[in-house]
Amino acid sequence: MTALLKLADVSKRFDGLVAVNQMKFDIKKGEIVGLLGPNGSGKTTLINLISGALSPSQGSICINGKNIAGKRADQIARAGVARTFQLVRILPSMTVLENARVPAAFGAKAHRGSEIDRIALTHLKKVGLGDKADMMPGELTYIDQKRLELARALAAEPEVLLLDEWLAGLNPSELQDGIALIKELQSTGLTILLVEHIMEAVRALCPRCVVMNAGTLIADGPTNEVLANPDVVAAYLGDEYDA
Amino acid sequence: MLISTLMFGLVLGGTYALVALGLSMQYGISRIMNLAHGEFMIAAAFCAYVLFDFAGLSPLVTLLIAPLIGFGLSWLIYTVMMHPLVKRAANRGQLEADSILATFGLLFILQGIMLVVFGSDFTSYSYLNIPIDIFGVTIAVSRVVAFGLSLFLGLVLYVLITRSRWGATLRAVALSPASAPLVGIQVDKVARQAFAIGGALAASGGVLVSMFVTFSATGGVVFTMKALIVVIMGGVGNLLGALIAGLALGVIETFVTSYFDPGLSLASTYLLFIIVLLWRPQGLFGSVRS
Amino acid sequence: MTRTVLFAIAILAGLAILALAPAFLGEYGLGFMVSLMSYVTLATAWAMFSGPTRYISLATVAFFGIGAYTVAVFNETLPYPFVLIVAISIGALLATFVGFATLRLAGVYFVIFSFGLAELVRQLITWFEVNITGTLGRYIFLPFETRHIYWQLLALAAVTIGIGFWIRQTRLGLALKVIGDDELVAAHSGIALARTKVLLFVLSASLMTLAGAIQSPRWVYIEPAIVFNPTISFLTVIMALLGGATRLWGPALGVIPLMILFEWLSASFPDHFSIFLGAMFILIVFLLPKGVLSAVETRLARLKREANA
Amino acid sequence: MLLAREQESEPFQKLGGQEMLKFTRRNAIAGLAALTAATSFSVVSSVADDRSSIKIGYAVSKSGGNATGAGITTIPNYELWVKDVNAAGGLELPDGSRLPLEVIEYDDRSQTEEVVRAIQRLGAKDKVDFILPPWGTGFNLAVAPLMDKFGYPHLAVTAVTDKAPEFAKRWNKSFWFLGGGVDYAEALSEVLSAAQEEGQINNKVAMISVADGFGIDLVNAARPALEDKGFDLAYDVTYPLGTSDFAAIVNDAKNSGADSFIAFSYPPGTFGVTKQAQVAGYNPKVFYTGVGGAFPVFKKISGGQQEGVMGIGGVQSDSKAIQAYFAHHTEEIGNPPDSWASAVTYSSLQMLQEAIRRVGLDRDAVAKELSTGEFDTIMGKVKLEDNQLRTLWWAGQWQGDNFSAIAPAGGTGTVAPVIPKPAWK
Repeated sequence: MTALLKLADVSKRFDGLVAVNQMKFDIKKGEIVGLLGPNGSGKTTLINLISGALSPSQGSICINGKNIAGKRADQIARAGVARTFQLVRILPSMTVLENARVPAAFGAKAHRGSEIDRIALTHLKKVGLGDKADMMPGELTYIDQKRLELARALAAEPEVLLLDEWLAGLNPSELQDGIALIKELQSTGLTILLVEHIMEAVRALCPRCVVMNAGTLIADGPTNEVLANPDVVAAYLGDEYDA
Repeated sequence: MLISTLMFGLVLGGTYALVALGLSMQYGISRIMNLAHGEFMIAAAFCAYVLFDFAGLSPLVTLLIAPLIGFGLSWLIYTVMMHPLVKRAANRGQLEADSILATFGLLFILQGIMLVVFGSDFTSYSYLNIPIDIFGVTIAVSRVVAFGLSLFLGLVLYVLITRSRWGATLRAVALSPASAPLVGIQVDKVARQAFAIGGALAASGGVLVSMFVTFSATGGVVFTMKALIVVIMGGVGNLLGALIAGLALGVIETFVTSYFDPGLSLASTYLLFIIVLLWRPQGLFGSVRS
Repeated sequence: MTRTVLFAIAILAGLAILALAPAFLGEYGLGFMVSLMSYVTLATAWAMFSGPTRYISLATVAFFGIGAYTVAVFNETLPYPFVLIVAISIGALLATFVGFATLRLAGVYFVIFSFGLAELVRQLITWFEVNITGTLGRYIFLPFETRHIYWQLLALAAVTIGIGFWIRQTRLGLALKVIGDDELVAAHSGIALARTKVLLFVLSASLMTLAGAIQSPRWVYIEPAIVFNPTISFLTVIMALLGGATRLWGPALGVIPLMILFEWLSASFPDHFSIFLGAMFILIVFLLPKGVLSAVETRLARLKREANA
Repeated sequence: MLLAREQESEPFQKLGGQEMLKFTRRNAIAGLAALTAATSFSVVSSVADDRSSIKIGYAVSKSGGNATGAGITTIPNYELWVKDVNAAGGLELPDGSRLPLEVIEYDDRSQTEEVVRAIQRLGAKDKVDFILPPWGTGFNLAVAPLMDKFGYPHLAVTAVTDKAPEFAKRWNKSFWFLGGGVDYAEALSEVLSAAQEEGQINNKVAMISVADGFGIDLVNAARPALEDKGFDLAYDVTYPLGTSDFAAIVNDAKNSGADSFIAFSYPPGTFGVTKQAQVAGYNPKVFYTGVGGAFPVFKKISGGQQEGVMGIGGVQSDSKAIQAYFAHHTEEIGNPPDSWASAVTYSSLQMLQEAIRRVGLDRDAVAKELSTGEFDTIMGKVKLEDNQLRTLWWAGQWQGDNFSAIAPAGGTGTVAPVIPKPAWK
């Protein structure tokens, strides 16, 4: 099976500072992969590179064999990459339904007319916001806002979903709901790259993990093996000591 | 020819720098884009004119008084008008929009008051309009004084801001108004100080400029425009940058006038400004915030 | 459905009444209506771009002036409709350039840029006229009475509001709303920021250019200092903001009270106009930051909630 | 629409000169007016019986960019005239009765659209008896069609345009008081040419001009006029409105080797150039400035060294009437008037006043009287030619405390120019 998402030699430098250094890994269709690493190791930068919020200084990022490196965010979104944000970003002046309509209208499929509403509502229902479609997002609870953001990413009907600490900040019972929700998404065949600090969630969701430290790939393999890797442990411990 | 053009340009540029210093303080540190900046200058210019013409007071004496009034008035304006806007603003963008509109209102009010008080006449007087020979180039003493003072004020402020403890708090506020309180800085107080100092600078600029420029109650916007161009070219909040950008602008204008066509001198200013904006929005010399 | 039909009928009836205005309004009233329609066009067109994107543009007069100036240059050599086409083309060309500038500039930088642009255009036209054509100051002798200009401006205002309405129904409108809320989300949702903004800016600027072109025969004599009067940009901004720049009818509703107020001020306090204008600005910023429409809606919503409780 | 324009323009191409003044393109209406003009006396006096005032309206720039110009030349004279008339018990009508003036004024905020609307308001809503013109060439042209439409005599004073003859025909109740660029330029070239023949100056001229309608009109007229007289334009540049620094320009003019320096400038430029010339020790034998040179404040700006500076305009400084006007203006307004358009403005109002005294409030009759009558004004006896004031002074020079007229040479009240100008101290 060929890789759906393929990163080769991807680097990002800011004024001489190397934030991402020659990252290289593949994700197959339907796979769910954890992207781990201590704070400041370049995970979010990598997500920004893949989604087009930043363009890489070098390297290639391919979706289905098509290089999207350096393309604009909207082009990449239409190529089938959707994302959530580390800090929740909802569209405050639009209703929950309208929030979800946006990617349905402008995403990969660019639906028209009533189809937009149908897609939006489908995904709202999927995340459990079916009955809150007419509310303003400001009125939602934190977890519901996170759900809305997820629904918005899903409504783009992406090939790859990038989740940037989507589970962070949830209480234990919400966390279980969240994990269940992602599991369900995976079961529909969606490919997911998941940045996460909560090891419980990583173990529960991701059979495979990629670990970064200081912008460099230090481990890539089955989750259990990776987490036992001495380099990974050192990186995390170092992080703990620093904190 | 070359040397005289350069000298004329530098002296003119000194005026531009002088005009811009106050705005650089106000926008760079207090984050208030004060569109009434030019009106402050005109008010100070009228002040100098009235004192000179009716009381025989030298503008150089007014130069000691006007900045104090400018400081006090700006302090008051910040407290009454700007502070509520700063407090209300959810983000920088909103504060910018609000402060632009509010100071725009201020512009019209000040202009209206000056129209009522001083009328609409072109005003001008002669003081220190005597020639001095520098490197074989004849220049008016008044302009040389303005040039020297803008250099002096610009450098003193630059040193204060980069070297002193007080300057460090100013920079902290300019860099990150949100996190400055974490290290015990009273952002509001610092911003008010910077705004008031900006007002004082505008007033001293107005007094100096009045010695050699013809002004009228409605002419403030010209100064504001020039100041904005210089501030943005020099880098917001970067006083040294403003100084250099001001001088550069003066030299460029004069060179266009002498070697190309005076008809394009102002156009060249705007063109340069637009190019700088598009090419390096952070200014030629970077802003304190970047 | 019936509501839509009723609404359409009401709009058409309103337009018809306005179109008949010359019959029952005197010369003075009609002159007032000309200004009113001109500013409704300008403010609505301004808000079309600046409302959703929150870019405060002071380039309004650059386009308005280009429209007027184009008519001044070509009114004797080209038939009127062609003059208008030429005007729109020049306005749209400049707007494309400004539109691309918005991709690099935001906030106060854009404000100053747009103001500087209007000045630059004025300086360049002046220089061109002085050095190339050797005529500064042009005449427009088109056989238009006030009512002809009024009808044209009424049509333009209607078209402008119509376009505003239409945009809101289309994907473009949705895209703009998203851009206004969060540009990053917009981009990651697949919205092409650059194309959307430039397209909209060009549209808005073309309407402004037309407004200037249509109104210019009223002034007979045109020179750059007259048609590139920055006050027009400022008034447009304040009118749109007063009504509410994010609403379709907001700008138009902002124009009416301000026009009446200005009319009263310039008659009752000819010496103190500036002071009142300044005070208006400050009052709007402090009391109606989101515009009249929004303030009224908030008030209504609160009353409703209180009634329900 | 194009067709309509042709039809409209046809009549006044066929008709010319005096004929034009009697018949307009609205022949029928004018004919009717002419008929009623004879009987207007009785009509007006009966109207006067049940009215308590005469309404005068005007819209001028009280704020915005034009406020400065309007505030020097136009507004003070309107106020002065209204004061004078009302102090005398009001405007005198043909029957000897007097009615006080009631003034309606608007601020046009320096916007053409506003001035157009203000005239519509004055004419259609306020229905004033007479409308005084706004300030500036552009604004006068903007209101001209409306004044014509409403039938008001239009005393376009502060409008300098070479097309005045054409406009006077186009709008037959419009009167043009300040000549055109050609008049000023040719008068100046006469002065210079005379001086050159006397051997007072060389044949080189340094000329600068402000880039707006006024400056360009003048400089375009001056170039051929000067070259005609054998002058060589050693330096000829145009600077933008808003230029504040003239160091480089004056330096270049100084290096041009010209004996004559001409600035077709506006007040900020006039003042700036003068100060810079003093600093640079630039002492051309002829130093001529545009608007502002004739302002009373010029004495102060030149540091009391105005002697010999030439400029646009000028007054008959030995005239008792002018002297009295200057004193009166200074007393009532607080500062003396400028020596160019101020006296013309006041004279135009005197003409209006006298015309009303002769024919009453009928506007057509007043317009006709203005066009054909002869009037005593502070500028002496004035009679319009083809609806234009031609007996103007085109150039003046500071001689002592007065800005005296020096052109047209040999004209009434002109003095001989002093060349070379004394050097700046």
